[in-house]
Amino acid sequence: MTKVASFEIHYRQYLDAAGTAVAELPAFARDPKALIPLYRAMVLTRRFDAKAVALQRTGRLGTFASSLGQEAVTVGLAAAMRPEDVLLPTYREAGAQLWRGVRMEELLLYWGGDERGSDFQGPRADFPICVPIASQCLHAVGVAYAKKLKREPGVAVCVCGDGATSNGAFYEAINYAGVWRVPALFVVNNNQWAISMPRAAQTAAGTLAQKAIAAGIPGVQVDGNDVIAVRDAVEQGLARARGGEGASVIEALTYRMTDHTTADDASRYRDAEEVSGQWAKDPIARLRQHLAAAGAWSKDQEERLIETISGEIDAAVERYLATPPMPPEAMFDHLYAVLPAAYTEQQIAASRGGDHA
Amino acid sequence: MTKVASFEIHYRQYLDAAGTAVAELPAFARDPKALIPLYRAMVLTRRFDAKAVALQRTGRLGTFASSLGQEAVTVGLAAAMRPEDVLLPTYREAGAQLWRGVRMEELLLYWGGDERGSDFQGPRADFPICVPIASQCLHAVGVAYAKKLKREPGVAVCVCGDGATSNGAFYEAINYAGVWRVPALFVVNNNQWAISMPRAAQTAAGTLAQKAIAAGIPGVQVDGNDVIAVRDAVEQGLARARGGEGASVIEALTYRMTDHTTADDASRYRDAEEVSGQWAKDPIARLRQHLAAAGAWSKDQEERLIETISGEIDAAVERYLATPPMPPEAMFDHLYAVLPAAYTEQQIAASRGGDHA
Amino acid sequence: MPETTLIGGVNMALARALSEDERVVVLGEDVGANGGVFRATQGLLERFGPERVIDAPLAELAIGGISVGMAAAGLRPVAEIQFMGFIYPAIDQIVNHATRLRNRTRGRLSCPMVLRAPFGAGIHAPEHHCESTEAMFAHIPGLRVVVPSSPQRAYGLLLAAIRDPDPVIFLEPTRIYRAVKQQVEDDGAAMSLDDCFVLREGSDITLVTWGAMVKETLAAADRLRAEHVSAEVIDVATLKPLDFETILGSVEKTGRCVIVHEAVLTGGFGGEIAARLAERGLLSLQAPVERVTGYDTVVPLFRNEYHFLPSEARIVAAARRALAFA
Amino acid sequence: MPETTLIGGVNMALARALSEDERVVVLGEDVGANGGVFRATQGLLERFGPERVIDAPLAELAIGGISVGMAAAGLRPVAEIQFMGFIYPAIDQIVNHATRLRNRTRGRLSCPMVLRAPFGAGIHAPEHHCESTEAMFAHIPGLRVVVPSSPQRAYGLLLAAIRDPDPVIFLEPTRIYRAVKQQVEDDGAAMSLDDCFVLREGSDITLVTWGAMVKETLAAADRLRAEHVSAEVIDVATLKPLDFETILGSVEKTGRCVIVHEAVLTGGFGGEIAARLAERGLLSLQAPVERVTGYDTVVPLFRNEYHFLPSEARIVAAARRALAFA
Ligand SMILES: Cc1ncc(C[n+]2csc(CCOP(=O)(O)OP(=O)(O)O)c2C)c(N)n1
Ligand SMILES: Cc1ncc(C[n+]2csc(CCOP(=O)(O)OP(=O)(O)O)c2C)c(N)n1
Ligand SMILES: [Mg+2]
Ligand SMILES: [Mg+2]
Repeated sequence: MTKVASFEIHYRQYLDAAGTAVAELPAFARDPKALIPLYRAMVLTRRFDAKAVALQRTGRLGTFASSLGQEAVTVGLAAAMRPEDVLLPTYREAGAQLWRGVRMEELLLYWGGDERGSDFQGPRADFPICVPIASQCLHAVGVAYAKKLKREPGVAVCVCGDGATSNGAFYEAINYAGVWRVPALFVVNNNQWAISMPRAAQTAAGTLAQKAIAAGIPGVQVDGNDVIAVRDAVEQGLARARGGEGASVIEALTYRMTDHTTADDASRYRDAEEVSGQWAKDPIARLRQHLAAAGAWSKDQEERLIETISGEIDAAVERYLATPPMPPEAMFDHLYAVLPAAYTEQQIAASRGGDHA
Repeated sequence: MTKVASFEIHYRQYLDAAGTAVAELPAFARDPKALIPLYRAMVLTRRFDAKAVALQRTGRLGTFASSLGQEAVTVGLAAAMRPEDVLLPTYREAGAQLWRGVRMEELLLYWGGDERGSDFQGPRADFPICVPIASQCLHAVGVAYAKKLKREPGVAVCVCGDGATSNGAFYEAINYAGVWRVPALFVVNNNQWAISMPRAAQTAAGTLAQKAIAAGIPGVQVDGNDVIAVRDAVEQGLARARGGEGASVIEALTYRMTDHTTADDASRYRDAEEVSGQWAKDPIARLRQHLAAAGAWSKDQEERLIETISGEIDAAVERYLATPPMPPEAMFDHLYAVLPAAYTEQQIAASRGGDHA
Repeated sequence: MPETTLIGGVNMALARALSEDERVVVLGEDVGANGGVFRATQGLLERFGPERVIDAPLAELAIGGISVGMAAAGLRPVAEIQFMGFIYPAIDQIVNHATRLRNRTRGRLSCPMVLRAPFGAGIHAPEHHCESTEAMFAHIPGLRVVVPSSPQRAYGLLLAAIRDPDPVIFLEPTRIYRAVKQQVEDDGAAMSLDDCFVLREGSDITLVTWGAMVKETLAAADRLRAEHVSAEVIDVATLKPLDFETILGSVEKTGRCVIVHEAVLTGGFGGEIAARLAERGLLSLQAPVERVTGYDTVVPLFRNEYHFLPSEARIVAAARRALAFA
Repeated sequence: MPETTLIGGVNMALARALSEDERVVVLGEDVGANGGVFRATQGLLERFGPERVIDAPLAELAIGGISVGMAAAGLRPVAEIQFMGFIYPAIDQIVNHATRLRNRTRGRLSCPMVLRAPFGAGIHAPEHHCESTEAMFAHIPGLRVVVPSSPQRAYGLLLAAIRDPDPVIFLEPTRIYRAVKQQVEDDGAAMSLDDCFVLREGSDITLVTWGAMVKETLAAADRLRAEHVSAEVIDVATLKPLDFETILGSVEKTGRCVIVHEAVLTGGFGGEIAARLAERGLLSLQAPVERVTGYDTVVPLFRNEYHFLPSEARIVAAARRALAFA
């Protein structure tokens, strides 16, 4: 037997759970002050998340998918991106979307069952939230191909969950991205659960990063609760892609701290102890400790931050709640670029509303 | 960066292109006489193949997919199997099917556009030829699961092409097989081409065996023109599966020596020199040289073999050509176990035949 | 006799099938410890163990294709697709394999499998959780397409589907999963997959429907009764193969027909029924067949989905038009 | 003006689109050096290079999904699915994304893509090479479904499809790919995607069809003419959105209608047309609408597929029945 190929998967972490640096920090992280925007964004994400859950519980929002505990993944990846990159998110990437300029009221409109929530005024080329698991991975390949063909700068950054890596669409996407050498990056937000399915029930593979080997592209694992590690790994993946070296996969290890969505009850299938044990790895506390230890963050700053953020969120909620619904006939407005004559009669009928004949 | 996983892919060959042993032969191959059935089956496969192509060229058969040059893969894998195993083949595995007891006239009926060709009188549980690429990989997982649940012996042996490994169904299948630890084996018959797509255009992966890493199962590469290597690797994969250790992937490296099917013209997309250069690796000549060198095969035996085989083939062709078509209404016979009343009228109409009103 | 909901009927049938036939297995995403996102498989893991109540990795194509393999190898898989909006990757296996394996092998292999999926809008859920594309399936030869609309029919039809020797798509109307409770005896009695159900007899007009719209259609029939119109209400239940004779018989009696479904109008299964009525019932029809359906557009997100769904008022208005036609 | 076949018309339109709009790319299995298994893309790789004429790894779901991404990012992908029998994995991307991206984002993103596929039986090919499941697609809101049936219409409709700002399924009838030659000028003139084509005017009966069945339908019209019956022949061409007004206008004139399609009867798109005729043309219809279709079963392998397909004789017989009805 001859050895014809060999592969290794590496894991990256800069801050341990206590916020102590365990490796030399990457350039962007050496000045602690430069990390404050990341901290702020993670706190905003968590506060926004809590508000959304509260709105749902009080009947003012639909089903919502919380990203509690996963803030470092979602903020870290967005922080590494440039405006010309394109984000293709799941429903659990509010942190990345907000960083990139999606407005809070837009996200609320989306979760409130209103299509206008996906008409982002900020990142116009970013994709809307994708619900069918893994299907957006293929869009990323198409976007990346378009960028490459048009000689436009930018990378397609696709985020998906651990469950998504069992889906054929994920694999077809990384395989195409590999062989076409397009500027794409696949971030697997491994929160250890796909609704009630634990990570170990999805695949016999020891890491999700090794899925990349099937596509002949690099795969790497990072501590997804270490925002520095996430941002650093994503920057490197983006640099590769920008340099024409093609796509890669990053597996970010984190943990889903709450129910799958507000419609779920995780106590049916996982132990409370498993969850509470994970708080020790909290990404926000970790960065706060790191900043505080470096003298770059005070109680006072924290209080002011919370206050500002709360104000921003409350204002966004108000704008959301003040948005009247679209008229019923709007359901035909964007069916086609120009509505064919064959549909006019139905549009008129619809304009009378659901209760009418 | 910590290393968290590492993998190697190995390649296995026993006979080099000249038929010389380059490694100690496995037990089953030590007595050259024991290899004669393999040789016979490969010759039969090639002769049958040539006859089928001739029938197509003379309008007595439909489109046919030749396995010219790939006989060692298809015969080697079947020779390693037991009757209770289940074969899930593509359209290019006549060698395996014949070994397992499918009759030549059945294969001819199939390629002649007659469903009865898949009603094998021999291996009743084997799957029919599968046309939609990679879709049979999932059936293999289901069959293997059933065997495991019912505590029945036997392994589901799925064969697919190099092109198939780009398809989501292939990946979903190996991933499920891995995590469910079912008795399945996936043989990738890598003939370097998927119609006009060369292997390198399918994936950036250096080997197809490494696709297994994504599923957390073993993957190995073998010389697919060395029937001893194929049979040996498949035996080991089957032994694993039988022992409850689960599924694995074998990539057999071979070459498609002729057009994709009789409907194809490979001269449009590949060089004649590339093809002719491959004859030096011919699996049949290789085994013949090995046997002859060991004094286990003579010119005389070769002549008698050809004569017997030709007779068998001619007789099968006669039976095929003598089979009258099914009546038109037979198209409803096996639509459901029992045809619902709603279809009787249409079945009667159909019985009048296509030209009738 | 215990009272139960439609989803309860599903659960009872699954439990019954698992206990009476050891070939039956249940598989799907979150069907194990979680008991299914709607709790259709609640309690099954505990009773029948993880070998027969199988949590599946996140891949619907695989769920379809593996079920085909299981069925061909002698099991009776009952697979759950979490929502109909995620069933599409499995269509390939349904069209190309599940429905053809028997014919392709002249009966040597077959495919007794059930694919269950919650379907329909109106539950205030995110996008893709409100599909009703049953017509796509009703077009596939060799399939059975079954839609229960009461707890009793959920139980009886699902048992029939599981026992059926051929592949069945079983679509469960999410909106009425818990709408009503009914006494359902766990007696193992399957219902026929070859017959429509006449839910209410009437003489003036026939209302034909299935799934969650049974609710609005019955309400419309009530409203019409108050106007002294006697409406016959038919729940098609099994769309394929279609028991057209029952529908035709009713329309021959009443002379008027309204077909109600939640799916979009164009290419909806109501078109097939209306076409057959026009072919074979032309002389009985005293008015054009009316179709009250979802509009020909993408189901709006939930804030406006209610405007998309056929309402009791629209059904009543269509009936009145048919009755007024002369 | 050069003479060309239907497949030649496809090839001309592709070349034209690639040369007039740099956003256009062609992708699919074997579309490059091989020029497509039917030669639809012959010569394109040489003229436009591998960046715009792209051989795709073997994955139809990917072809669909990547086209969505390309289109949303400003390209105009024209993807080939090698045979309609392999289109099913792509349905997920069509239903859940291609047709919804515009609506989902209120017009911010859109999906101008074309998915071409050869379809239909009768070419003596192996299993899965003889699908006609256009009705499944005609049921999907937001899509256009186009079926050319002559060299000229292949050219003009494909150009229109590529220029259209929304997703289009373009189904090419394999059986008549090379059946006739016609003079087709490469003038870049697109045809309307909003209109049926009246291929022959007539006054006694309307024959409605599309795809390869246009051939048998025209032959049937000839045969009827010999019997002094004047048949109007309509090629629907664009099934979605449906130009029903042209069909209705014709049937209001003739009073009788036969719909012909190769797809199986139940749930076929003929049902939708017949249903609409019964709804809006009831008073004009002097006979029940007849449907002549493939039988409700799996298309037999090619030895018997011919018995499955609607024949000229069956169309003539249906027309005679309609004409005799009183
Ligand atoms: C194709 C598909 N199947 C099923 C679902 C229902 N569903 C929604 S989320 C989810 C689990 C996803 O898990 P993962 O990919 O790990 O992402 P996470 O929710 O954990 O972020 C499932 C099964 C879906 N949305 N799409
Ligand atoms: C899903 C699917 N897509 C497309 C085709 C058309 N097709 C038939 S064979 C083939 C190439 C298959 O290549 P490979 O898997 O390498 O097998 P080989 O023919 O080389 O044995 C293609 C594209 C098909 N049969 N199924
Ligand atoms: Mg997860
Ligand atoms: Mg190949």
